[in-house]
Amino acid sequence: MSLANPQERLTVSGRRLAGLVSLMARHRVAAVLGFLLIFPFLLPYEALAVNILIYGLYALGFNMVFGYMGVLSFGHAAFFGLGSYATGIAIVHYGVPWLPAIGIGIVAAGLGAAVIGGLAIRTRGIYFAMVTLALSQCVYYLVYQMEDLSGGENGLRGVDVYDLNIPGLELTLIDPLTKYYFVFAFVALAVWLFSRLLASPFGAVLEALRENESRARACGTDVAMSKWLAFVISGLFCGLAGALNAIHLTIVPIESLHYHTSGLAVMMALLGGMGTFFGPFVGALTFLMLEDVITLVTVHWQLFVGALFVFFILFFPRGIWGTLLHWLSR
Amino acid sequence: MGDDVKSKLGKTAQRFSRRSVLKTTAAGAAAVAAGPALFNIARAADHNIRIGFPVPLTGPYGSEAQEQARCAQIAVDQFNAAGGLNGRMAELLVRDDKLKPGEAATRTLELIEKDKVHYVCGSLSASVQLSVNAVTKARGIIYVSISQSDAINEAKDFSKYTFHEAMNPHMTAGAVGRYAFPQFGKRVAFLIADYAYGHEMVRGFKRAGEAHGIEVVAEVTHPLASKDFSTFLPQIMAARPDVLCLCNFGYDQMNSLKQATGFGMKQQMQILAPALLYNQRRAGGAAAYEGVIGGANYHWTLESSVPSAKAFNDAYRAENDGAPPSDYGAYGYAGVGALLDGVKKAGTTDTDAVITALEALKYDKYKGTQYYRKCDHQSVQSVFIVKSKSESEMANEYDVFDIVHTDPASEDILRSCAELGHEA
Amino acid sequence: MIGGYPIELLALQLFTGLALGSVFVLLAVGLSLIFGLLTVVNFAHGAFYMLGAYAGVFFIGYLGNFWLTLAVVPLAVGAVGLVVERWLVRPLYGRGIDYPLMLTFGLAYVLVEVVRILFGAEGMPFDAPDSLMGAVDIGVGYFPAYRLFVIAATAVLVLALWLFLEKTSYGLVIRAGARDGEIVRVLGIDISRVWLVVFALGTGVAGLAGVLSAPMRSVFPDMGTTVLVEAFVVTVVGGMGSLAGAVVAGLLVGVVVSMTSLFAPAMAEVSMFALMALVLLVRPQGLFGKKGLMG
Amino acid sequence: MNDVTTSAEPIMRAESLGMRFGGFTALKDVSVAFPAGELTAIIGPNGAGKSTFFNLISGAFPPSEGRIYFRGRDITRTPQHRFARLGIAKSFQITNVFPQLTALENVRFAIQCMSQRFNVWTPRGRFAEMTERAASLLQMVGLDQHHHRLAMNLAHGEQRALEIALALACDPALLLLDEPTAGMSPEETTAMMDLITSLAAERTVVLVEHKMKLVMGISNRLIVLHHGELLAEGTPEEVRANDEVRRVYLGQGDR
Repeated sequence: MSLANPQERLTVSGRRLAGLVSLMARHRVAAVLGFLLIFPFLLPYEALAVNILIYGLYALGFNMVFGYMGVLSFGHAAFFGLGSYATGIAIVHYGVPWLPAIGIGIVAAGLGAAVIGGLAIRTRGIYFAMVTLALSQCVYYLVYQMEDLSGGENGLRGVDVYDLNIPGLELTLIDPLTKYYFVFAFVALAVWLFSRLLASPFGAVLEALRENESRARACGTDVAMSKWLAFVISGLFCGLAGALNAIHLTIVPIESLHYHTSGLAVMMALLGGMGTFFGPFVGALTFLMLEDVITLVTVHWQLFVGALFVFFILFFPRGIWGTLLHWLSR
Repeated sequence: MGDDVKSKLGKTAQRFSRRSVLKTTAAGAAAVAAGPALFNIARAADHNIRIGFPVPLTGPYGSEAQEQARCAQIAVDQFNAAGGLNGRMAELLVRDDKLKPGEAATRTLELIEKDKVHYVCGSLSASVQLSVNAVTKARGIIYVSISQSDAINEAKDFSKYTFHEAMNPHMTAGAVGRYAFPQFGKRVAFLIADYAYGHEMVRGFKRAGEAHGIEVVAEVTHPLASKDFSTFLPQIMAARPDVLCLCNFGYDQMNSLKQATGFGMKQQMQILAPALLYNQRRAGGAAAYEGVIGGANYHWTLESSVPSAKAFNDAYRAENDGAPPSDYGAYGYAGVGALLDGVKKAGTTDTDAVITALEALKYDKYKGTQYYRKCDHQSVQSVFIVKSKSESEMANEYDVFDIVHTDPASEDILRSCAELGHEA
Repeated sequence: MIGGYPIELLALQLFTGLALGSVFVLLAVGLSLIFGLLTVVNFAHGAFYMLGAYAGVFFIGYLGNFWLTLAVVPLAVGAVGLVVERWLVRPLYGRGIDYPLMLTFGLAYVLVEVVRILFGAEGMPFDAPDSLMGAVDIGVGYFPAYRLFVIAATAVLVLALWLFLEKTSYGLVIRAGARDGEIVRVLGIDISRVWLVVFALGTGVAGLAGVLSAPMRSVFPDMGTTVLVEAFVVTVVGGMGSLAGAVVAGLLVGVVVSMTSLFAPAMAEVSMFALMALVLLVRPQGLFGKKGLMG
Repeated sequence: MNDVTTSAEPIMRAESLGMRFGGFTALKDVSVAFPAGELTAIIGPNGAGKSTFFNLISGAFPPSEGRIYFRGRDITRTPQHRFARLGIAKSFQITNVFPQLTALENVRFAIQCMSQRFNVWTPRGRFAEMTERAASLLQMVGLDQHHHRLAMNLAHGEQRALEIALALACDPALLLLDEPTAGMSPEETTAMMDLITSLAAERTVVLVEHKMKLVMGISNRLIVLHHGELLAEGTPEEVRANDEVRRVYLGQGDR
């Protein structure tokens, strides 16, 4: 291929990029997982990589409701936190092995989402955000008060899962890279499930609800039921993220239930690109990396994070990945 | 950047009088424009003795945390100036834990995995220190906590790698109670922040009160980080106590005190605050705090009687435009200082050797002799009872407390090892 | 005696609840105003409140007079509000209600951090003027003079806002604009200027709330975070955009919090959220809200 | 009312329907029956209560009074999303499609609603028959050239046609259309009327229309509403001959 002028070269490389992106879009699960597989080697330290995995998964779950269905929830911290606490409490107080404990965390988050969703789904628009916020704060105070189980303000300590006891494998989570791939295995499974879900008829229901709720109803969609189901499924993914976080940190801080954690999901999903498959991970990566780098330079990291967020809302509401997709599709 | 910026930021971190608002504002703006690089936060060098220092540089107690980091740096500088460990220099790696336990755990993991620190020292809240402790003890890293908590002494959270340089609520509340109950009366009311630390203080007071036959007339809990205490105060006033114990911390203490003053409660009762903080007092103003009696690990005026306090003050003043250090800053100095003393004594950075050295160490960094009790590694130290001065009594803007009594360093004021669940 | 407590205490507790309620009203009015007329949920409300307190510290150091400061602060904070509406919020009209909400969420971070840079992370002292120091006997017990003043100030503020919105021609334009921007535009009035004024008014009131609260609650950069939540609860319970709703809900929340503080202090904070959740589930538009506002 | 004898059993029947909004009575005591297989048009001047009546029989909200029966079954309180599976489909007065989905995706979603509502597992691609049926529906409404265009990019008339396709997706026995030609050019209107006529050959159609002239030629029956009440009912000829209708409607000049 002879490249006569720079202009042409530019278009060709643009086309190549577009080709790459469309390839990634077609094999989205493989693309995400392939990247995450080599990911810890690109970052300064593994704990950050694990955080990005976990918060990426959390934002992914949140994005089902926010990005795909178009409903803003400010209560997803409840599901992240319930996943964390249920897993942690099962391990600390009841000696449950780690795998069933993670299952318990997911179920607890799902139940929480079923209750909060069941109550909140009746309200619409901004009220939905407010009700979910209020109900999740109720969960926060409830767990806070259950000091014997949850450790209250001091948080739950002693979620000491280090040796995995998998027959034939000697793995310890003290080793940071092992921990990364341990978490990665769960995230990989979740990402695949999520993709499958989006590709299913139910995925079409989500899109239809975002696009035009009344038309979807006329077509025969049980809007309330579908929203509730999406909310619960979203809660399950966030619960898994929470459960993994408990094992990652070996503690469960009460802040995981605070509405600031809900805001984190909003910021990450928006930063990465709401309603895109890669968006949540891109958002979590950007947010946590920036925070990590900026806190090394200045104590005023909030200034930069806040300003960046404002900047994106004003000029790139599609988020990083969404904007990239938009440019390439033009 | 560098020293110039450092000192300017130092200025903003200090409290300013109303008159100096404009001046400081300009200094702050200049500091930001220059791009503040506060501490040696860069990634570590290879050969040094590395001490990770997670403190909440941002968040409500940012100024205390920055103070702690400054003081800890002084301890490191002194160690290095004295030749280090046979020429091996120490290095302080400050990280922002944002006062969040989750963030603190990540930062500690970063310090251990990435920066390969030898030791960790720091934290400013009970929940954060417990979280840091969970990470360090699993990885066999020595951790010197410099914030208050009873829980960290207990067998459940303790490990041989855990050291507690700060006082604990049992000590401070006990000391304040023993001083105040005989003087001010037996009818006692409690206003309690609803978290472990708040309830730990109550327990300390009650334990001390048993000997004096106190009668608890009101026990009112309030949610942590309340802004408005007005709804909790009438019940306390109605109980007509002689003494009101504020079992809360920081901004909760400041707000409840301000509002209790507004309700005219000081005329009816003596107010006690086990953890009376220098920075909080200066931020809250003389009027709100006037006459309040509380416990402190340090007040800079101690220099008139304690030589090590004088030395510490002078070292701090030299780097901070003549301003004296705060009580919480002193914790940072003592925590890192004692740790490095232990390293020097052990003659190696080896963890077990340093633990042994620390357990045997007697050190006097800033307030008289201290040592770590064998069973729970709690620093045994004197507790100072201070009384907040009125505006007219203050000789200068730093002169906020009177040291009215000293509870000498003794294991008697701690809970026993058996009670904490340690084997004898 | 009722529930083990003497009547005087219960009466004082009730009064305290109403007084606290009036603080809640003060906190919520600005938020409610902006929401009701612009359908913008201002997540930076707490930050503007905090700005008000810091502006108070700044101006009292400069002017040396509390009363003058009270007059200047809302203007200063309102001016910041003007800038925010014109350059940040206005581009988002028509993009859906979530966008201004998220923008102001980010903006709150920025404002808090800017204050931290300028004034330091620790708090600032701010005392009530000497004339309002001390407690006054109100029959059932002693009550801080300053809080009584805040109740009066809140009443005056609410009355002034009501008169402005209901009795002036500009208020009429604002109310018409809230119902149907098109009508106002047809009448030849620049609707964007109306919205600008309302946003500045709402943030100015938030600033006033901040400086009025400063002598009771401490002045520090994070002081607005819990306030935001309290203001939300009051606004949502009362019905977004209803002045009467904000007043009734503020007092109601104050009494509920006060009574739980007495009978179940550990629940004092959660009671507020439980009340809000309950109201929303039974009457989603709030006590005084117009149905279908959020469609 | 009059004894209207019809050749077929009514597929839908409304019994003394009434609707009040606060103090305002939008509809009062309307009883009508829609014979199966016929094209019925509901006409009336502005404010006659046509839209309210349409919304009631399509389940948008429940009536204040009266009952609605479909194939003999009481559906007065049935939630709207069930209507599609009962065999009742509707189109909206204002164009109402899924703007960011392609035409094909629009229709495929509507088809999917009939069978795979809560399937969260099977990839959509496996349902080839759905895609085929969607394609044939698009062809039926004249959109076979536009499968992969986003609905928002279609012309107004095409969007209305797409909406008809959405309504047809559930293979309805009863098709309710609310002013399907609103805002259309004369050519588009003619095409739409042809389409409606062909649809009416296979199913019952109820049509709300403002322009009486349009429906005179194609409908079997007319229902005339006025001030929220039933004014007249019958074949186009009968209605045309009705004095009252002439007075309130035609008298104003046929627009």
